[in-house]
Amino acid sequence: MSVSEQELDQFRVEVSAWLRENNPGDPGFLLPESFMEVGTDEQFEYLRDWQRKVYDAGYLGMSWPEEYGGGGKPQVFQDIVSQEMARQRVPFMTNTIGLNWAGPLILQQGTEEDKKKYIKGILNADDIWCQGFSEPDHGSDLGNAQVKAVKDGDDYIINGSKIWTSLGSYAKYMILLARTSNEGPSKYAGLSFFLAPMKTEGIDPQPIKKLTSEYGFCQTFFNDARIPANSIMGREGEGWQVAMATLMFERGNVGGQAGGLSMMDINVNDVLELARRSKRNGKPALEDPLIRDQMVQFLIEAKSNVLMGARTKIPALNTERPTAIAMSGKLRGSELKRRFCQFAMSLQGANGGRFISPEAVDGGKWQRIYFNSFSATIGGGTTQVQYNIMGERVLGLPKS
Amino acid sequence: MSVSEQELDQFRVEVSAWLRENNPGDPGFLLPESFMEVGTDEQFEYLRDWQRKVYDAGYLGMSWPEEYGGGGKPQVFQDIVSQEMARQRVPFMTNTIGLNWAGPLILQQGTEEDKKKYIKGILNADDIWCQGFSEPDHGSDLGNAQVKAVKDGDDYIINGSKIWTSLGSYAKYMILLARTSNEGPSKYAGLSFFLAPMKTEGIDPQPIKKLTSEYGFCQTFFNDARIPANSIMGREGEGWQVAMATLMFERGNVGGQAGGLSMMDINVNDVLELARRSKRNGKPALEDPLIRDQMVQFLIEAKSNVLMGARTKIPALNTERPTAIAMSGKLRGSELKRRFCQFAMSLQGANGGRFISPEAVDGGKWQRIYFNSFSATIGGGTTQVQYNIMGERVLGLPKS
Amino acid sequence: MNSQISFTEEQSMLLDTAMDFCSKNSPINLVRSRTEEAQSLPSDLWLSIVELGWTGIAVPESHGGLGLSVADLVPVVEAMGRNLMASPLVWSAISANTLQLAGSEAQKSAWLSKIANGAIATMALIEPDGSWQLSEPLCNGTMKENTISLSGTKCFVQDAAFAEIVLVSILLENQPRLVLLERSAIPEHALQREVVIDETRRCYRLTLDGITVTPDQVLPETCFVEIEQTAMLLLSAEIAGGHASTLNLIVEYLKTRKQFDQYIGSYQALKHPTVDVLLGLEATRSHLYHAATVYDTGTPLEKETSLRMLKAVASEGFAFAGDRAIQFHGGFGFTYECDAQLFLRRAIFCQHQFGDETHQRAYLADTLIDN
Amino acid sequence: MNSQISFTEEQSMLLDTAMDFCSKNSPINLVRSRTEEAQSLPSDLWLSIVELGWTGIAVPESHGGLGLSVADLVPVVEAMGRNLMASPLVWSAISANTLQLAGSEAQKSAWLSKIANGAIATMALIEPDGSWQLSEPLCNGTMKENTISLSGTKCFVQDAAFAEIVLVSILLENQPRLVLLERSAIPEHALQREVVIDETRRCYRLTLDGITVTPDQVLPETCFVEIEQTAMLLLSAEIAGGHASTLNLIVEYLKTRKQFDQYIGSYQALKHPTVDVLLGLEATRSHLYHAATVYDTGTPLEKETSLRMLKAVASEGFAFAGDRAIQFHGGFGFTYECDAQLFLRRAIFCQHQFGDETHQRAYLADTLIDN
Repeated sequence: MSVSEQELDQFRVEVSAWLRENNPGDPGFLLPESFMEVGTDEQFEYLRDWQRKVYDAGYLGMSWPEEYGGGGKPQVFQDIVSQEMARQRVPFMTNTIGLNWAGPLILQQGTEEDKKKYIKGILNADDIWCQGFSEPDHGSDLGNAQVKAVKDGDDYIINGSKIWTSLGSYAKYMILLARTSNEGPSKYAGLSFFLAPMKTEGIDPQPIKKLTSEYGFCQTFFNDARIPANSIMGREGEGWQVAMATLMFERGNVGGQAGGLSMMDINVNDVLELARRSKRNGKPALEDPLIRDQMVQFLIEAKSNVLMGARTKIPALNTERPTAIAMSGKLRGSELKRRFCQFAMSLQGANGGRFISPEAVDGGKWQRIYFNSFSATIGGGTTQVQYNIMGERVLGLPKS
Repeated sequence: MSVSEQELDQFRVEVSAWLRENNPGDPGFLLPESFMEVGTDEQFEYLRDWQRKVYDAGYLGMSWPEEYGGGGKPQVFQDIVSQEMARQRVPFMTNTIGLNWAGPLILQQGTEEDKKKYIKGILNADDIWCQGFSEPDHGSDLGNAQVKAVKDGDDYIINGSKIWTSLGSYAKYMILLARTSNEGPSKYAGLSFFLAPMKTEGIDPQPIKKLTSEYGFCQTFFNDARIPANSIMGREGEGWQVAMATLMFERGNVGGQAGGLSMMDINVNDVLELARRSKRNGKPALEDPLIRDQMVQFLIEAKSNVLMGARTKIPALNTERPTAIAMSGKLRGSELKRRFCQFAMSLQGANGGRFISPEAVDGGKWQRIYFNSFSATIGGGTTQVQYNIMGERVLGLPKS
Repeated sequence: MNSQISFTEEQSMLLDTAMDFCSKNSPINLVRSRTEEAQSLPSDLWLSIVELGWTGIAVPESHGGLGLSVADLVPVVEAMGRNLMASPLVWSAISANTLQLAGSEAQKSAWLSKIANGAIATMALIEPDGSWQLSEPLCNGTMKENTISLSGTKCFVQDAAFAEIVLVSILLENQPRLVLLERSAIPEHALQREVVIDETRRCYRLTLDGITVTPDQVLPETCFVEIEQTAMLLLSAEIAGGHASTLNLIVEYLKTRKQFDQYIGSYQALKHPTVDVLLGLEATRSHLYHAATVYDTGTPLEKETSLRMLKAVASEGFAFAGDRAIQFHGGFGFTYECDAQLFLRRAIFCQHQFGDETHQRAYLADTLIDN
Repeated sequence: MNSQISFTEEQSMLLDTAMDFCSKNSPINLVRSRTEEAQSLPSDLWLSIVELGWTGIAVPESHGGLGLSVADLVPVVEAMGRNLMASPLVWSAISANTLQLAGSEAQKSAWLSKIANGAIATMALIEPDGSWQLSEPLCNGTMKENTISLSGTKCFVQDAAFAEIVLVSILLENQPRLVLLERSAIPEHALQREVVIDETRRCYRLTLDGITVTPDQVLPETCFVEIEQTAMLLLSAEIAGGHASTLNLIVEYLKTRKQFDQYIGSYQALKHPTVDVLLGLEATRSHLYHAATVYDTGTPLEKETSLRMLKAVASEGFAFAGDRAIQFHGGFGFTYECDAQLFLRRAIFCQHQFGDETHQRAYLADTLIDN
């Protein structure tokens, strides 16, 4: 289906106006920056309502099939919505796991029944999804997952625990990677993948208090929890392949997500904006040459990251180590963020010592983002592990 | 022998005056900063003459016994001389290995004959000494020395090679650590220590060109070189102990050195002095707040090092990790120097790109010191190895 | 340049006593539970501190104190910092010192012996703009018929709800001055608890509007330089202690936690930065005891230089240590349960009080380069 | 903000050709032996370069060139940088570009086609104070009866002894101007070889005292901004190439050298900083080809910003890479025989020409923050 430029321009105008009018505005409390940080009921309700409103207006899942609740339109419309949402900085779509990972997976690999059962609830936020991949003792080593699933009649009995389950307490379903066998040719062959109903006896998501003193993750315990055998996705022993397909969606390597903003993008321009309105010792912070220099260093570094992205699109300029830029993305982005948050606090003088409260600069957002920034320098392979991977896989250096 | 304060004050006045009058002044070429960097005959001759002059005036080896050529005076006199030499920044005493390591060792452990034979030549710079400890393939691992010494009648026959032999081409003697046996309870037990005459057939010091493009070290090759059996120090198999005693002198852990300045001390105050007379883009460098801040960072870091030294003298403030400060000294000092040299070059604008020549700032001294600074971040255990040692021996972390 | 460190037998004994007392009375589980209480420290523990004589260390003997210097509190505050013990001690001591230097005889007589005996005193210096320029308050005092009406807002007033007096900096007839507010003069609604990143601390916002004082409550002198210096010294002592414990926390985890079948401390990527944490600590403690030495014996320039260097080194080092402590604890470090966050929060708070490293270095540039 | 990178098929082919040519004609042993020669490059190799058309890339077709942009030289200069090939190409190109932008028709006609055909041209911009302010020369020109007498000293004039023309910046009637000096106008004693840290380069000091020119040798216009921008771009291309080879040198050593029975590349203390060297390279090359794109298509602000960012990132990254290359080669790195020093020397030279990172960032602050 081809769409005219004119039609798109008009659509953008329309979306933009709708967002301006329907932006739910300041809730009077500090909102989370992403679904991983939703820590209170009031935050959750606010965000769920907002997602539903966006869906009801027809601005979410626009490219998903109409028969399951999607919009059946070309992807480009959804992209325009996402861009406008980012531009206007409206709150994000909180059912992130459903919209971006579980949903596309079900559409790709699920049965007709699955699609009818799950898709609409993902879009209208009736059914919140969470993810059960990581485990307490081997966070980065997914293939080594130890949560057990034992077939028993029409059920699987699940035992063990998963960690870092965002929205665990609100979720209706979990995408769960569990071990159905300890035999087989490799540890990967013993894994299976489930769409597990969370409201099941023996499934107990326990909120984890984060270093920010907020909640936003759970450790989910499974004690002889019985989930229906037909909640399996793919066949027994194929869990690793399904999980890898999920990660392809998670990492944005393939399309198919429902779209919409999935987190608040905090970047160096926000820091610059903060710097512009900051005073140190009563004087505009940006009059201080040292602060100017640090600000410029961050702007350069952010620009480097953008330009590296642009260069990856030109194969002739990536002949030697074609994966270097892509593989270092998390490392570069997460460390930059951690450091620019430290800088943002340093702009605040004595107020750098505040925390989430009305008196704090921007409500304490910067202190909180700094603390939360460790989730990216630690989660999904720590920065130190990323350095190893870069050294070994990209530069070919010997293993540590 | 007690000395009155008055006598010492008078002595200081006298030395100070003598140095002012006899300071050999600018030779018209860039002098080395230490004996490790003596790279040309003219540098060597100039420095040898200067040492002789100082000795002849009675200002070197003042505390060494008179019967061997020393001054027979209390140590305090020599200390005053060394202080005044540093203060007036006169050139250093070039026979460093002899004056500070071999000399004290001979006085401590040598025979009467040894003392008569070697001491005076060390003091008047007639006999230059060098050191043969390190070997090309195991720089840091002294105990693993592989140069062979095989007893043959009244001689030992030496084979192998030593590296980083400073003044190797000018030296008359080498303190040599060599392997006389591959058996015994440990690798250390097979080592012996020699005062080897360098002007021996089969001993061939080959100058190594440094990254500065100067000379200043040799690799010394031994090809069936016959040295007299009585040049051994201690007994066969006792070489490790003798070497350790030497290192105690080298590291300044015990007194007994002949004294006098042994290297030019380049420190942050020299950098500050350079900054004061530097202009960047036509303006005084120290008007630039970024340069000021960097300068202050170096001044603080240097002060930290001084204060750490002061604190080690107070046991009550060093109860937890009493060796931390002493063991990190080389690491801290050498890395600081490398970095402040980079900063010193950055003060020079386009002239930062010059090298040793009259047109360069301070004759190119800063570029050269930067290059030479790697000898301390690499030699005697690289910075990276020092970090390991600190982590393991001071913090008790597991081995890498 | 003066690089002296002196540390007497008495100071050494005080350090031992304080280390012992604080580790016994401030184990980490109590540190955590105390964050939930109204006061930073239980009253009985404060009484023990008073009994140990610490509240009187810097009070003159004529007013019932030990007649020592504020710098003699350094070992005590370092020990408290080590155990994340929060208490009104530091600000009571700075207040006493301020009274001693700038107060009238009547003010000294009225309060110094009380403070020595455990009355809590504190100071209201900082304002909502977060400026570190103590001698440039924006809060105002307007004199009318022998009554001074105060206006404006102070913040980060530590332990104010429990203090018997608060010394407040204001602008009075365009001059920065200090006034002594007694508890009775502060209406309840004027104090509002503030949320600060260091949960062991109790900070309050003090709204001055509507509060009046009489001229005899104005301190006859000011001593903003000394207040800042004392604050930098004692805050840095607290930092040094916190830094030391952060290092221990990291080392302990690196020695016991395994990943990929190896103790994580065997990885150079963790080991070497931990050595940097150690070197930072050694630097901070050296600056600390040098500054404490110079505090009483040095020239004004030495005092100024040593204290600003200290605060710069200490702030930077502790913030780095706290940051790495989180990172090196991995997923556990991301939880509230891990003690690393307690130290990082403390580090960030202390870093931003009385000038961070950039601020201090800018001042140092003027003294070290231009003189 | 413009973040475009465009790289055509032609540019890609040029990069391949150049990489191939330079690696064949500038193996490291020849790089070393050429440091001993009078010229930076043997004449026959220069002729080959001329035959490849590189000297004509940025010369208009009307003057016998290819009529492309100076930015099209970037792949060539990067390839040269990779192989530490020194040549008069960069300064000939900048000179041609300057003539094209600021020269009279007569000057263009006289020289552009010659340069395209291999005549060496260079520029004398820097003076003994090392300032990077190109439009503020201290060298002077005094006009008297239709003759301009020059005075003052220029330095870092690259390949001057082999150049047929030198474009010199002077102050003429208080205005910064450029004059064209032909080889015949430069007495032999006026040129003196300078010692620079990068031994592959030939730099000369040019003493202007006693040299006279006629008014028609003065370029009618000036274009100091463009000269600086072109220099930053091509210097950074050279840096990017050098940085890439430094990384390869380190990686190769880390893979083959053993210590304590392990390949040293298995130690994280070497591995992780080597990854930083890689990340620096990826940043520099990305900025490089972005700046080359913007050079011809961007707004003046985009051009200025992209080039200063490029030079800052490139300078810092290469200097770091060179420094670490020495360190990671251990004792061998300390010798002249180890190639690491060749790269470190190149890095330091390039870092200090046309503004180091601090200099660039100060300018960037003005454009990025104040606009």
